[in-house]
Amino acid sequence: MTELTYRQALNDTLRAEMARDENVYLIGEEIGVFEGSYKITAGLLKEFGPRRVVDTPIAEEGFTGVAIGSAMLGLRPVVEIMTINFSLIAIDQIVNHAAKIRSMFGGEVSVPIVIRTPGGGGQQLAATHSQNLEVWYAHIPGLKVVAPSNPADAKALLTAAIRDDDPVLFLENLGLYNLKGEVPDGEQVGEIGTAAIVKDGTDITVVSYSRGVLTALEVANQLAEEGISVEVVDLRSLRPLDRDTVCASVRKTSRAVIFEDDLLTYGIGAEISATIGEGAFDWLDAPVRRVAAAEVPLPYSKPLERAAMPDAASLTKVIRETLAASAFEGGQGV
Amino acid sequence: MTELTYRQALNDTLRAEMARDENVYLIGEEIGVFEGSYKITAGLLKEFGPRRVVDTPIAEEGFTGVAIGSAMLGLRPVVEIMTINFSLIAIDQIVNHAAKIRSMFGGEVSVPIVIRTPGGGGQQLAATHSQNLEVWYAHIPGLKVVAPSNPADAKALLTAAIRDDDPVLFLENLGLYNLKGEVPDGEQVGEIGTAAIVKDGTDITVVSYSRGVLTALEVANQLAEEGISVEVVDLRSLRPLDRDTVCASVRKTSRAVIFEDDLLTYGIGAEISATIGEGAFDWLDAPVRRVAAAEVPLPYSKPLERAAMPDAASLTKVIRETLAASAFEGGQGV
Amino acid sequence: MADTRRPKATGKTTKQNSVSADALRGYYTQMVLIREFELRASEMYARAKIGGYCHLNLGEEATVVGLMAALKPTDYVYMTYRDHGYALARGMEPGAVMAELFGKSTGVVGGYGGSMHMFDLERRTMGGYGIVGGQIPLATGAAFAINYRSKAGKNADAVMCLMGDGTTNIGAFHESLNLAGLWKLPIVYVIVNNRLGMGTSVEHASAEPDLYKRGCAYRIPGERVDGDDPVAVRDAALAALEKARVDRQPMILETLSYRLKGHSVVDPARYRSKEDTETAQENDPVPAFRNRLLKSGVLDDKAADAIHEAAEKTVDEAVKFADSSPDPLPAEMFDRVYATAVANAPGAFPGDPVVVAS
Amino acid sequence: MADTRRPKATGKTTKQNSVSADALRGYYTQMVLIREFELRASEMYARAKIGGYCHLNLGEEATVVGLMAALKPTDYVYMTYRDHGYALARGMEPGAVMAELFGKSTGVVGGYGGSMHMFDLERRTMGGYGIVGGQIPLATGAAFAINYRSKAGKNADAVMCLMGDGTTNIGAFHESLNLAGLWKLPIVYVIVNNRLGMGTSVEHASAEPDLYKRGCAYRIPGERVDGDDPVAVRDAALAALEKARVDRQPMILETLSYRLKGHSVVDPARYRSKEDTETAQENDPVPAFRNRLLKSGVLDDKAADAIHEAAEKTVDEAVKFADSSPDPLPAEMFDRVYATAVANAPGAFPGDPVVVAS
Ligand SMILES: Cc1ncc(C[n+]2csc(CCOP(=O)(O)OP(=O)(O)O)c2C)c(N)n1
Ligand SMILES: Cc1ncc(C[n+]2csc(CCOP(=O)(O)OP(=O)(O)O)c2C)c(N)n1
Ligand SMILES: [Mg+2]
Ligand SMILES: [Mg+2]
Repeated sequence: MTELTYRQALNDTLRAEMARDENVYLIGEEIGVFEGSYKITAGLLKEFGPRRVVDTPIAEEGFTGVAIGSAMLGLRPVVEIMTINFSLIAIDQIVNHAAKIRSMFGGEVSVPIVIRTPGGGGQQLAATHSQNLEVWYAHIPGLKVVAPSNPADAKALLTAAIRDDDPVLFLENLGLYNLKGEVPDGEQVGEIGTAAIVKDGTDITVVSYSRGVLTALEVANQLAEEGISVEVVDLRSLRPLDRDTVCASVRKTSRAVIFEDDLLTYGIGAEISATIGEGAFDWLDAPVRRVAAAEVPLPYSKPLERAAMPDAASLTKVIRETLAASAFEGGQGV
Repeated sequence: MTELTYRQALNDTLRAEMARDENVYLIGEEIGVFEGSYKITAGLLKEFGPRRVVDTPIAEEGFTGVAIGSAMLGLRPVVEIMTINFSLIAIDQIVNHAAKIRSMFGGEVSVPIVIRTPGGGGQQLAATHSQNLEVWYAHIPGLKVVAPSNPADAKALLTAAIRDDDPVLFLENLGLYNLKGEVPDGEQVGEIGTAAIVKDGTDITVVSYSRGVLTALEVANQLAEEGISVEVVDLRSLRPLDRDTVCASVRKTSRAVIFEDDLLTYGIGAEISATIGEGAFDWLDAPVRRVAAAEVPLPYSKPLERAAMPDAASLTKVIRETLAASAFEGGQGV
Repeated sequence: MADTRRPKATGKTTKQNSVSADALRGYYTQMVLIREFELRASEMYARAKIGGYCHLNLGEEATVVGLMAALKPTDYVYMTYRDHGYALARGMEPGAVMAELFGKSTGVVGGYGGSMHMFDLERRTMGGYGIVGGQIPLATGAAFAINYRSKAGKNADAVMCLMGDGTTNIGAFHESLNLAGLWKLPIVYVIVNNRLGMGTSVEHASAEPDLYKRGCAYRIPGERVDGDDPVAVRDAALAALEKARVDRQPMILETLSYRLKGHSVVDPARYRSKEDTETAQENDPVPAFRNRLLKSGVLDDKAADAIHEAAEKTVDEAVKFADSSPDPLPAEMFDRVYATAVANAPGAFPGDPVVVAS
Repeated sequence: MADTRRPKATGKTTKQNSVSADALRGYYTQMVLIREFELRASEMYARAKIGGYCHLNLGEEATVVGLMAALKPTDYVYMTYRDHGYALARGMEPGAVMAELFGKSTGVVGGYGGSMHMFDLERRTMGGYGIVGGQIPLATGAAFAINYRSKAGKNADAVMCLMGDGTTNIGAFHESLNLAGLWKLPIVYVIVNNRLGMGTSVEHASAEPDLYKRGCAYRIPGERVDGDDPVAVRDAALAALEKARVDRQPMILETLSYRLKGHSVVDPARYRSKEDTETAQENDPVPAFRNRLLKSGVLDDKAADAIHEAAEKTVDEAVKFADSSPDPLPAEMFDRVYATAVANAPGAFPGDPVVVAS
């Protein structure tokens, strides 16, 4: 075990995988000479040279498509899209091509590509630079979408993603890069498609992913001091979605709140709530509530940004309300 | 009242709005000389000339952005994107620009644009040409998204969309264009943001939108013969979403099934189910079930396409199962 | 305006003498096969054996055959949705191509792709693509992979990326060609200019309608060749491929031909002027090449007719094969979504429960 | 390689004699204001008064002032995220621009946009855009609207679309310029070539690094001008705008300057060579223009210092105004999402119930 930042865990993993497999290469804007907008690729150009660390022009559709095409010939590109907001320019290549090529061409070819990109708001980057669009990708069969919340998972899931023969969207978050955590040494290959119980509890389940898990754990620990036992489920993988782990937890606690940075309506939380509503219906003692972002293009002003984004206070409030809601009120409203 | 096809209702409405307001113009691929891939714009080039009916090169991002820019100066473009699958190329302009310009620029300018586009599968067009991506757009604040299921709504909502000062995504469906229905004569301005009860019922609520409503009504009418009373809610508007109408119906019937062409996980139905789970929790006698598409890139082969898409049979089956599920089984599973 | 009325070819590379009579007969044989195949596909569509969109190479046979003749079997080719002819010329079985149109399990991609998505990894025929321009970044990526792995040289691999005239106006064209120019990738971008994108003329779509010149923005040289002459096309493609292979210089090759029919089988092409339709028919490359071979003595009428009959027979058999082949099985539908097995992968059919309570 | 080392200007349109001493002083005054404003913005960022991304026009003052001087107040301009200087030169109040950086309700867009999103409808300054290339289709659309509504002529409106050198490689550039060329729209695309896109040089990003030539693919003429000379920039822009206005001929204008500092205020630009940084400093347009005006007698030292002091004072006041302005109110956050009121519009804050039972 070594304590590492999320950033360092990613950097180490990229280095290790590049050293292991000559077919692994990095491609994206400003990842080489500039060492990455968020320095995830720092030092790698010097170490591996410009053949393996490819700086591109500003052409997300072009270079993402190039990576996909090269993957069809057996290379294993790890693409950095500077933020998820810019992935919209490449989305035709990701969704209409990477995700479909294997099925559409009868399973003859695969597309072993990883697309790393940070999402989320909270840095005062305003409406076009603060989005959570992972639910779009999570909607698409043929893609795999992971969203690790801590350095150890970042390492294990990035390793798994690079070795996976399918296109994987690997969601990061600016607010996680400096997060420190214990990371097991040596090779770690995570399992895509599985959620984790990151804190056991008995009174209520909080489901989250990526940066949201931090807040969920913070709130859970705080409420523990009051004797409220919160179980925290970290989805880790948004596609495939580990419904069983979510439902098993709720069957145990009978109450659930979903916490996400994403916009509320049609967000990740909607699917989680629907899943619980179907898979744990008979166990539920209160409506499943969602704590998510206000539905506005995120404003630049700090007080507005804060008001629009979910936080520990709003999660705590909703947990309390959900615990207070008595089951089977019989028509008296929620 | 006149009986019209959905196609003719759209064509008539475009003509009427162009005649009414010189600022309204049409732009898109093959809408003029070719008269539209699906002939929605037939005759309009001849009638209004190339200034008002603008044929474009294959450049979805470019011409959609041009339309948005022209709307910032007060024109009222109606864009045709040939199918929703091609909107991925324009999505940065739609989501990062049209949807955000008003808020981000402090409310000083608006973007009165309509984007018409058909979605959905069922025509053996294979994986890249058969998608339901409306949930992506419905997720985005700043956009309005409507999805009329019949000729009368098509007329009323297209009129409203063109007169609305905000960007509206107007979802059509190849499977609806030949649908006939009574359409009120004269000017009809629909209300965006409201759902409709298209069939009253007492035993169970089926929620759907766009083409799915047809199947829902067909099934409801068939089950009526057996004495099963199905209420059908047509969402009509995906953003804003009329949660009250949905929940009011379920509070009446106590059971709900959602029927959609979309892929199941993270689809439109997820939000509807989550909404019902929160807004009608105490009234629900059975889990809310979703009937949606299988999660594969849609294959070309007809038998496979049929197997992957929801239909009257699968909806009927799930309605029966939901009616059979007894409430409050207390831990015995669904 | 484009200068397509002036002498068609820009290149100086045509060395038609070097072609053997056998090769010429071979080209003609392929052209006739494609013609027969496409006519039958149209008929089968009308008889509802084929569904979806169906775009034909009618009028482009010389281009198709000339281009494919220039490729080594080890070269990679990326196609558009108008791909039947290329699939045949690259050696896919006519029966398997027809079966794909019929959506059968014996089709080249098992009935999953249909008309627009012919693919054969072994033949390095990397797929037909239905999103206009979507293939261009992918093909550029294949060239990137070649460059990543191997050195330039006479025997190096190269990529050919096909696209239509209308496709040069989309952003992916620009981004891809810029990358190829910047990184010196071994790729030839072929613009199959049939003068129309659906109903839109080149002059209505491209501000620079001389499409072979559009590489100027990336320092990519371009040539234009008469797409009705399979030998000229082959020679121009060979020259361009050589530049790509040996110098890692990406190239543009524009072929000029006519679309004989509508955009797809369901398009009556009413927007086309009578004059335009006539010009297209006058330039039909199949009878033209036949006459040329007859005149030069490479073929006589009997041999030509035999080629025609053989093609008909091949197509008959392809239809029979397709018709008698089984449909793919819904139960296997989820099998090819992922290459690497993954926990909790979806496998539910419509109406199945989402969560099975334990 | 780009030929940026050769004589910088391609045009023959510079007629610097025609500029009055007053105008020259005015340009200098604006340049100094921008310089002072940007230095202060950098300082305020370090003091956490400003958040998010913050891109400065340091080194581009001559370009900014020259370009804006060429516009009529009725012309439209679309900007990038590097937009403070343009906002000031277009007449936005320095206090309101600084207040926007501070995220205050008195900012030009009420604190909703921040550094990257200056906007003023009245001044036809149509916004700074943070998505690289996102402004190009929009600006082209503004030109489309002008063309839709009014005739060409000396007094017709025109559009100026700003972009960086790195931006010419994105698909939106290609699609937009093709449309403008095809439809003959009144627009000037200005490529502000500061030699870098973040850390990437023009030669590493563009296969045709002589960016003014990239209009060749759309038959759009281009000129290159010394971006360190505000008068040359103004004259070249005037000439290009005239072509756009009168002939509806879209134009490219490339200005050459240097980025004095990092990409944004947080970028130490360690990737830059010492030589490169020195070249940038040697070419600093502000002292250069000052010296020129001193030499030609348009300014004396006292007058120049007075301009400097006035700018400092203006910026002091801007900061004071921004600092003392109120924050926008969360309660009003939903008000500007839609222009036309709509049923069931979202208005919930995080943690509010989604459905209120009746
Ligand atoms: C991105 C995208 N936009 C639009 C379409 C619809 N479409 C299919 S083919 C076509 C015309 C293409 O013309 P061209 O490139 O000349 O090729 P051709 O069909 O003539 O071979 C269009 C507009 C599409 N498939 N993809
Ligand atoms: C689509 C997109 N990709 C990437 C970025 C990140 N980014 C912001 S500015 C920039 C460099 C732009 O360079 P240039 O066009 O030369 O303008 P400059 O910053 O030099 O003014 C990049 C890559 C972005 N904002 N949008
Ligand atoms: Mg064509
Ligand atoms: Mg630059």
